[in-house]
Amino acid sequence: MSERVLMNGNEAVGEGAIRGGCDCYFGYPITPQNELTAYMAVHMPRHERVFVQAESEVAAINMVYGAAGAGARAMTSSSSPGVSLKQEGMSYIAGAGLPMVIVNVQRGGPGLGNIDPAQGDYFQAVKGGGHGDYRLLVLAPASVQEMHDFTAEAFDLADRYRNPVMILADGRLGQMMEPLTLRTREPERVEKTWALTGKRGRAQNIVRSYFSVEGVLEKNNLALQEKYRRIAEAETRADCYRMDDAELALVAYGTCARLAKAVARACRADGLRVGVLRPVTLWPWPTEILRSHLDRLKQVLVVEMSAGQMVEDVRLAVEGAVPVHFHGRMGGGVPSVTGIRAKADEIMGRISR
Amino acid sequence: MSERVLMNGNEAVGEGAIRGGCDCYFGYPITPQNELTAYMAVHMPRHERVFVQAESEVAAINMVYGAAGAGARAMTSSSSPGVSLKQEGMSYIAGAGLPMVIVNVQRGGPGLGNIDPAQGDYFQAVKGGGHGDYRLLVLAPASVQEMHDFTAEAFDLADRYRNPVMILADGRLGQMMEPLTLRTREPERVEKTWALTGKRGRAQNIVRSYFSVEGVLEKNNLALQEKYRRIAEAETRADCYRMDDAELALVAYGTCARLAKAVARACRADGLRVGVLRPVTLWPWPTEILRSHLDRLKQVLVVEMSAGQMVEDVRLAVEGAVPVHFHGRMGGGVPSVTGIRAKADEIMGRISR
Amino acid sequence: MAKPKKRYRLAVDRERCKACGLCVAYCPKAVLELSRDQINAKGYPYVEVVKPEACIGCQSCVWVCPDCVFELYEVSAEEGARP
Amino acid sequence: MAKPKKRYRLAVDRERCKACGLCVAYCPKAVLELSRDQINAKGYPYVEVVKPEACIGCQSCVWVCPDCVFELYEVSAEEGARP
Amino acid sequence: MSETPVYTRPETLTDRPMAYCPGCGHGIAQTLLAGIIDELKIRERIVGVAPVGCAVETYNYLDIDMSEAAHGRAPAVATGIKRARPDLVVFGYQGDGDLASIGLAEIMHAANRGENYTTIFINNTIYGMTGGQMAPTTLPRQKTQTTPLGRDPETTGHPMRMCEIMATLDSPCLIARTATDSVANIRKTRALMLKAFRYQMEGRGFSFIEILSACPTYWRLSPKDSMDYIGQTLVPVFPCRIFRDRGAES
Amino acid sequence: MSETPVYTRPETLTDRPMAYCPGCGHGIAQTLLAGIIDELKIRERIVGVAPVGCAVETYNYLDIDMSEAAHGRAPAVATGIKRARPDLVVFGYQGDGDLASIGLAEIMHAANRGENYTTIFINNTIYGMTGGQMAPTTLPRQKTQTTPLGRDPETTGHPMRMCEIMATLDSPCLIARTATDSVANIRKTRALMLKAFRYQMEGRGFSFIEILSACPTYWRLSPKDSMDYIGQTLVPVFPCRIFRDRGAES
Amino acid sequence: MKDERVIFSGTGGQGLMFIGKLFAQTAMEFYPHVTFMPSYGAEVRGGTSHCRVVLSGEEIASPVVEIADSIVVMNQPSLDRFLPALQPGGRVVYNASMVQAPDMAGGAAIGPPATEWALAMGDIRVANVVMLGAYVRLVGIFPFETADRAIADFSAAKGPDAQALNRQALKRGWDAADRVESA
Amino acid sequence: MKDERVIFSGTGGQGLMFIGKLFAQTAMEFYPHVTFMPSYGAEVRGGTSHCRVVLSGEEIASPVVEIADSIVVMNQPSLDRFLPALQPGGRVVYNASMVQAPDMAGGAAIGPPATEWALAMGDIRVANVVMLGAYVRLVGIFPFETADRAIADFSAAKGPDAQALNRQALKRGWDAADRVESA
Ligand SMILES: Cc1ncc(C[n+]2csc(CCOP(=O)(O)OP(=O)(O)O)c2C)c(N)n1
Ligand SMILES: Cc1ncc(C[n+]2csc(CCOP(=O)(O)OP(=O)(O)O)c2C)c(N)n1
Ligand code: SF4
Ligand code: SF4
Ligand code: SF4
Ligand code: SF4
Ligand code: SF4
Ligand code: SF4
Ligand SMILES: [Mg+2]
Ligand SMILES: [Mg+2]
Repeated sequence: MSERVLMNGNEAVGEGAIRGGCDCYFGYPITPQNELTAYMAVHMPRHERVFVQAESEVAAINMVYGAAGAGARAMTSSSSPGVSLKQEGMSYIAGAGLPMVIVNVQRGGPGLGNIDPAQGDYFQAVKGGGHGDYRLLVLAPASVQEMHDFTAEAFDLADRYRNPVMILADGRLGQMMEPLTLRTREPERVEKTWALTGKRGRAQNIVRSYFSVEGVLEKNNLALQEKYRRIAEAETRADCYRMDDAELALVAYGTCARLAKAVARACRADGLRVGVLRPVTLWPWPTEILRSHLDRLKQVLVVEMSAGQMVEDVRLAVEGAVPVHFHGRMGGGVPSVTGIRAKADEIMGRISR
Repeated sequence: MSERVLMNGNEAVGEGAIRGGCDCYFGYPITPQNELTAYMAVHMPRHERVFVQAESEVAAINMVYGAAGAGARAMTSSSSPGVSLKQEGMSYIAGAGLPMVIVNVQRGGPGLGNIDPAQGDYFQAVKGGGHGDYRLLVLAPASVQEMHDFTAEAFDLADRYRNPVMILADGRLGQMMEPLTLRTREPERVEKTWALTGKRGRAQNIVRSYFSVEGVLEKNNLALQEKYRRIAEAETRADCYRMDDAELALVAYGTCARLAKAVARACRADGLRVGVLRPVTLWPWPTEILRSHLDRLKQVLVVEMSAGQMVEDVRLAVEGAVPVHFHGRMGGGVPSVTGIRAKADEIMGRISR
Repeated sequence: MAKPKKRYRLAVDRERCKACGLCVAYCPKAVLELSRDQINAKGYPYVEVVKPEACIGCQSCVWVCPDCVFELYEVSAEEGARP
Repeated sequence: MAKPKKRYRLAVDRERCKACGLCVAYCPKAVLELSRDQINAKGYPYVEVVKPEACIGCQSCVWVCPDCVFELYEVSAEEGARP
Repeated sequence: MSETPVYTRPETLTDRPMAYCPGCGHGIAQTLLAGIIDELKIRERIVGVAPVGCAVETYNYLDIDMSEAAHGRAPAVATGIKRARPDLVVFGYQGDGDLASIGLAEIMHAANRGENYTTIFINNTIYGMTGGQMAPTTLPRQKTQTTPLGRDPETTGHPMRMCEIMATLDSPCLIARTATDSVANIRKTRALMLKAFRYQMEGRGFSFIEILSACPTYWRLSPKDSMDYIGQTLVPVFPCRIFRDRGAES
Repeated sequence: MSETPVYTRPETLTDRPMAYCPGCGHGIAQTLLAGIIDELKIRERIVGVAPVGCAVETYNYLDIDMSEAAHGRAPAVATGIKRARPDLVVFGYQGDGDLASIGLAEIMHAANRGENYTTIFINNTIYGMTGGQMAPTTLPRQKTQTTPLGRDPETTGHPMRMCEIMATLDSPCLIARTATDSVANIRKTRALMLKAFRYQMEGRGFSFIEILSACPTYWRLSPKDSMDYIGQTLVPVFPCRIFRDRGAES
Repeated sequence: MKDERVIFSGTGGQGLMFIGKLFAQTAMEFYPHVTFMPSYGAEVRGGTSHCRVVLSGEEIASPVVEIADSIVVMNQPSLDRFLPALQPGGRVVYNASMVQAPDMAGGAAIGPPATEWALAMGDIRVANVVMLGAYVRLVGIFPFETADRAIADFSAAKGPDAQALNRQALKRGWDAADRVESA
Repeated sequence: MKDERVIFSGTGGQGLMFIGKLFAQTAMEFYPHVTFMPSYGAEVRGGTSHCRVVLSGEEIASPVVEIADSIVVMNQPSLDRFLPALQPGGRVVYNASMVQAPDMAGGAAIGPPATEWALAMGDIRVANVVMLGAYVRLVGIFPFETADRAIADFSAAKGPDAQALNRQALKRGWDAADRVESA
């Protein structure tokens, strides 16, 4: 049987990466993800893999670009301000079609903000904080176990689609400890015929996103869009908790999804039909999954640690079919179970009226 | 009467900034906006104002942050990859509530892409490419005249709201020359009691976005959201061209809006009721203005040089009331009048059926 | 008669003290000690002036203290000293 | 009899030439000139070997040419030279 | 009985207790800074730029106008302020992670442009704020959170000596390294900082004062041992001297 | 009649004509590079990193595996490649804007870590690709698009001498500046580049070859005058010499 | 199996994280669901710091303790802040050296003068372990031997002297907990 | 007032931007709406380059010339690329030194050997001005004197020799345009 240990989310990500076959980690310290960098500093060398503390987030993301281009499973992690610095690099990686994993343990913003948990980087992660038309595959874990599992799996997904995968977590998930069952599954390996290995008898390989000849860049764009369609088709995931007969859906991801579940449980105990739809992939967003519940739903309440960024994706999914409400906090504030419940009651009151 | 000159859009921005009272310009070369940096190199010193070629886009945005903090009207400009590098800085500026103007003369992406015109940075500009909950006021000029006028006005807007203002243009608008009437209006000046001037007898001023004491950052967030509400109320703008009786609305901004107008004219000539709704502010997006036409509209066609990023805002506005179509090109490709017309015809065909 | 020995008073802002002990270590006259039984609101056993009379006003404590705990005054016994 | 003078042949890839003139300037024997009336597909009046016999094979043209226009061969008149 | 003040707390220093660890060198440097601002009577026309690092909230301790800067970008922010308002006295206060790692390009270019402001560089060979990771100035074999077996120069490089690097540039007017490990050295440090501000006020351009400074917490030494460590272990790698003094030359 | 080849085009060079301006130094350097790759027989195990600059499409001319890098980040990209695949021979090819301006932190830190790869640094004192703006290496009074009255060292700084800066770091094994302004110097340049690759293959770590190189277009000089300008005007500011050679020392 | 939600709080240097983590780790043997949540406080030094441990038989939706079953407070601000979060009948372990006895309507309170005792033991840093000892006895999840073994394991790396000191501090706290002040 | 939409095209170094801009600037006196659109080509040197000028009595919706009234082409790839964009009856001015005479169904074509002439005049760089001269005459918007004044103004900064050479080149082109090949 597999091991059960008490770990915090950051360390769980680190161990998940190692078990997911991460060959190279490039990081730069920032709270609240330092335990991850520290974990990699200890454990990557023990596995004879590469750990480099880069001189900055910009350097780290470009080291990842280099290592991924050379065919390695490469990863970086940071928190909000540091992830902003990586946006040019993310766009390059997406444009060049390189697989890699990036972890954002979000903190309060904008600016230096604070180091408490937040979900204010949703737009950046999901719509694209860098320039040009590209998408990250964004996974949103909600427990230390998922921090571990999703990270390991992210490497497989990245390789499968030659696409960057982001683990979008928050300071709470990074810092909290929970018992964790360590992953034993082997990574899926794909052959990387496109990688830089020295040309060794074949035609030259080039890792590039620059296409100066008219029309060629657009072809690359169309191919990317086609890939995104495939990803959306195959990889969209959500976790539905008691949604079958729900009249009110709480839509929340990550830390907020745990809270939403507690609220749903309490509501159910009071005889109220409340369910939770938790997007597991934030991009592709589980639009169809939410839509499949629209016939029964009367209200939707989005719970976030932001000004309501995900509300847009929820509204795009329901297209006016039911009212979409929002309860959230910002700047490191985390919604409370009582706060969410109060909002839910307010909405349910409307339902019964 | 005011002067009429032949200028390209980049130079028009430069002269607009100077006439808008820009005290300090910090830039770094990148195509297709080099003429702007070059213009400032020549003309800012002539007006005894500050021109600095920064060592990078990161340095440039942080110089702007410094100068704006000291009360100056400050500006930077770049093109897509360079703007991505500025995302951390933008978030800091927004968080600290500093007024400034940033110009993005977009090019093909993602990555190094190419230097042809594109609108693939819409999400970055409008949703926030940096971390945390913040908003830029985004203006989208569609002519060399507007490149000039909007830039000048941007400084007033920035000061009025202590908020960064972005001019979101593209390579075509930057490079094309048109005759231009130079602005003669005086800039609006506001007193900056919050600026760093040495404390001079008052309590210390601090330019900051870091609030480590629990709850204080959230207060800053709430104040920002309240400001965004005020901006949305007062500054939302769109240009409606023959929308009064339109059954098909073409929704497009910047370069694409010019093309859309030509298509609308041609359609009208053929007796088809086609109008153009051109958002002038991309954030705040003119949701209500589009909604006010929903009773007559049968179809909406969004035209963009992207994979359809603005489509989301259009869909959020119409909420399923009418079908929203898309025609676009990417990677430096620019839709043609004929291509848009063909799509419009296809849609109108559906209408008549 | 020998030059009259100058006298000094150290004003200690206890609440600022973090008991780092640098002043104690650098005081040439063992004037200072960390408290053995008292702590301030932050929980530090703050510095105490245990031999005030030994102080020679050298300011070592002042200079090394990272928390600017001290002020130093020269005390002149002015009992009709200046006519 | 004096050591027989070596002979060389320069192969010129006209289409690569951009008429920068560096080879002309650095050739010690004035072997090369830019064309006065011919241009290549890119519109450059490409380099011509006007005095092939004067070439001493010094490779100066080869080294300075930024566009790798030249190849250089030593030509040996082998009419029964080696028995 | 009457009392003559020999030393009183600088007026520029606020009453707020500093949030640094016991024995931290930031406290010494900032107390000096406050005193210098008093002495030069520039409290009403100085603007400071705080780093991202343990000293981020310096504005809580110095009662002057201040700006935060993104991590490493204090030189760009200071450039922006000073170019916009050349009448102000401007300083940047940066740690070794901030200045020598992420912000290396910015400090080098501000120095190279000869921006007329003063940099106070606190070299404690560690990332304090984030919990003790390797800095570019970390010593060989020094244990940190990211070099758990000690820094290995083969894979992570040798300590970067910023004054020496700085001295390859033509523009700076004053480049010096000093330490706060003894009363004498603290006094010297103050004199150098004072000179740097004077030079700025005379329009001489960029000045750079590197201060070897204790981080007892992540050196895992007592405050006193940290002081000794500076002299015994840091100074041999980072010699304390004046690398350039244009004022003395002219 | 038979012919013996004295010089034939390097096999590593593709047939595509180079898109550089007439007389551009990039062409000379890249032809040398191709020849060296042939000579060392490493075409099948070398990976190059192209800069953002006129040489961005170097992969069109060198028939080897290559990666683009974001502007200034070639050292980070090269680090990533080499760390992932230490068996490869890796080089970064960078211009002066790329390396000394936006990418200064990356090149310094890659050098300081002693990353075992080779940097070819093309110093043409200008931003070629973007139309002739000031670079950190632009000479005082040199006119560029962003210094229309000539570079003023008072406000824009003095030319940065990268070899001299590099030489303050302990790790690099070879640091040298050379030029391509004469046949002799081109040969010397080749020899230095060759040595750099040899050192890398011997595992000696980071090597740095700075090449003073012509940009006739933005110097607004003829190709021949550009060559003369290098020797007469550039070399006095950027002396050509070997700043460090660990191989020679040992 | 009753849920236990406890907050440990004090200033940055007082070692709250250490005892919280030790408690959570030890409780893993007794509860299927455990969360430990540090307050990682301001990035700068010296703020107050607390951590929360939740033990439950069921899936724990929130590691944040909004209503606490117990609070362990090392200084006055911690008590002031967290007492309102204590549910009626809850437990308070307070450091009597720095905290005034709480005014409680019910529940149990113990106030070992942990800082003084620790100073007396020669190392102020073991005050936290005194507190832990008292709390562990009060909450009654595992016996003294389990706690003793845990502290011994956790402090082994610090050397035998430190280990002995820690065990002594734990015992001191444990012993103190028979004098519960209010119930 | 008839709209004119013209494409100038050639390789990077052939000075197409210069003549396009000169033409647009001069035409501003004659048309209320003018756009000049360079192809700023690849960031690297040496690609083909073209620019487009639109003159109109009405607001110009698009500065992009999808269907051209005239094309001025300095090299063969330019002709090959833009001939399909020429509307029936349109004008072609081609550099006969480097471009084969186009196969046209109608319209007007002139082919001055501009490169050769320019080489003969001693500076290959004025080939563009030869082309401009021919085009300006062919399109007939303004008289020779206006064109001559414009080229004189534009080239004044380059010194009197260059100015004279440019004017001479313009004249050469203008004169060539009486031999229109097809109509
Ligand atoms: C972009 C970004 N990256 C990383 C961080 C996290 N961070 C905060 S302070 C710091 C380093 C502090 O070290 P140093 O500059 O040496 O200052 P010290 O705390 O030692 O005084 C880091 C990496 C951040 N806030 N922003
Ligand atoms: C982030 C970013 N900033 C700016 C640019 C624009 N840019 C392209 S090349 C270049 C400078 C090129 O100069 P140099 O490195 O000296 O190379 P050269 O062209 O002279 O060989 C710049 C600024 C870019 N592509 N990306
Ligand atoms: S002034 Fe000198 S003698 Fe007096 S207490 Fe301070 S250090 Fe000791
Ligand atoms: S140096 Fe200052 S903080 Fe340290 S013990 Fe002495 S008075 Fe207290
Ligand atoms: S090899 Fe020497 S002599 Fe022969 S053509 Fe070339 S440069 Fe002239
Ligand atoms: S050096 Fe090369 S490109 Fe230049 S003229 Fe000679 S052959 Fe042509
Ligand atoms: S961590 Fe180090 S640098 Fe930071 S406050 Fe503590 S002692 Fe000072
Ligand atoms: S612009 Fe300069 S560096 Fe670039 S290709 Fe032309 S000559 Fe070479
Ligand atoms: Mg430090
Ligand atoms: Mg260059």
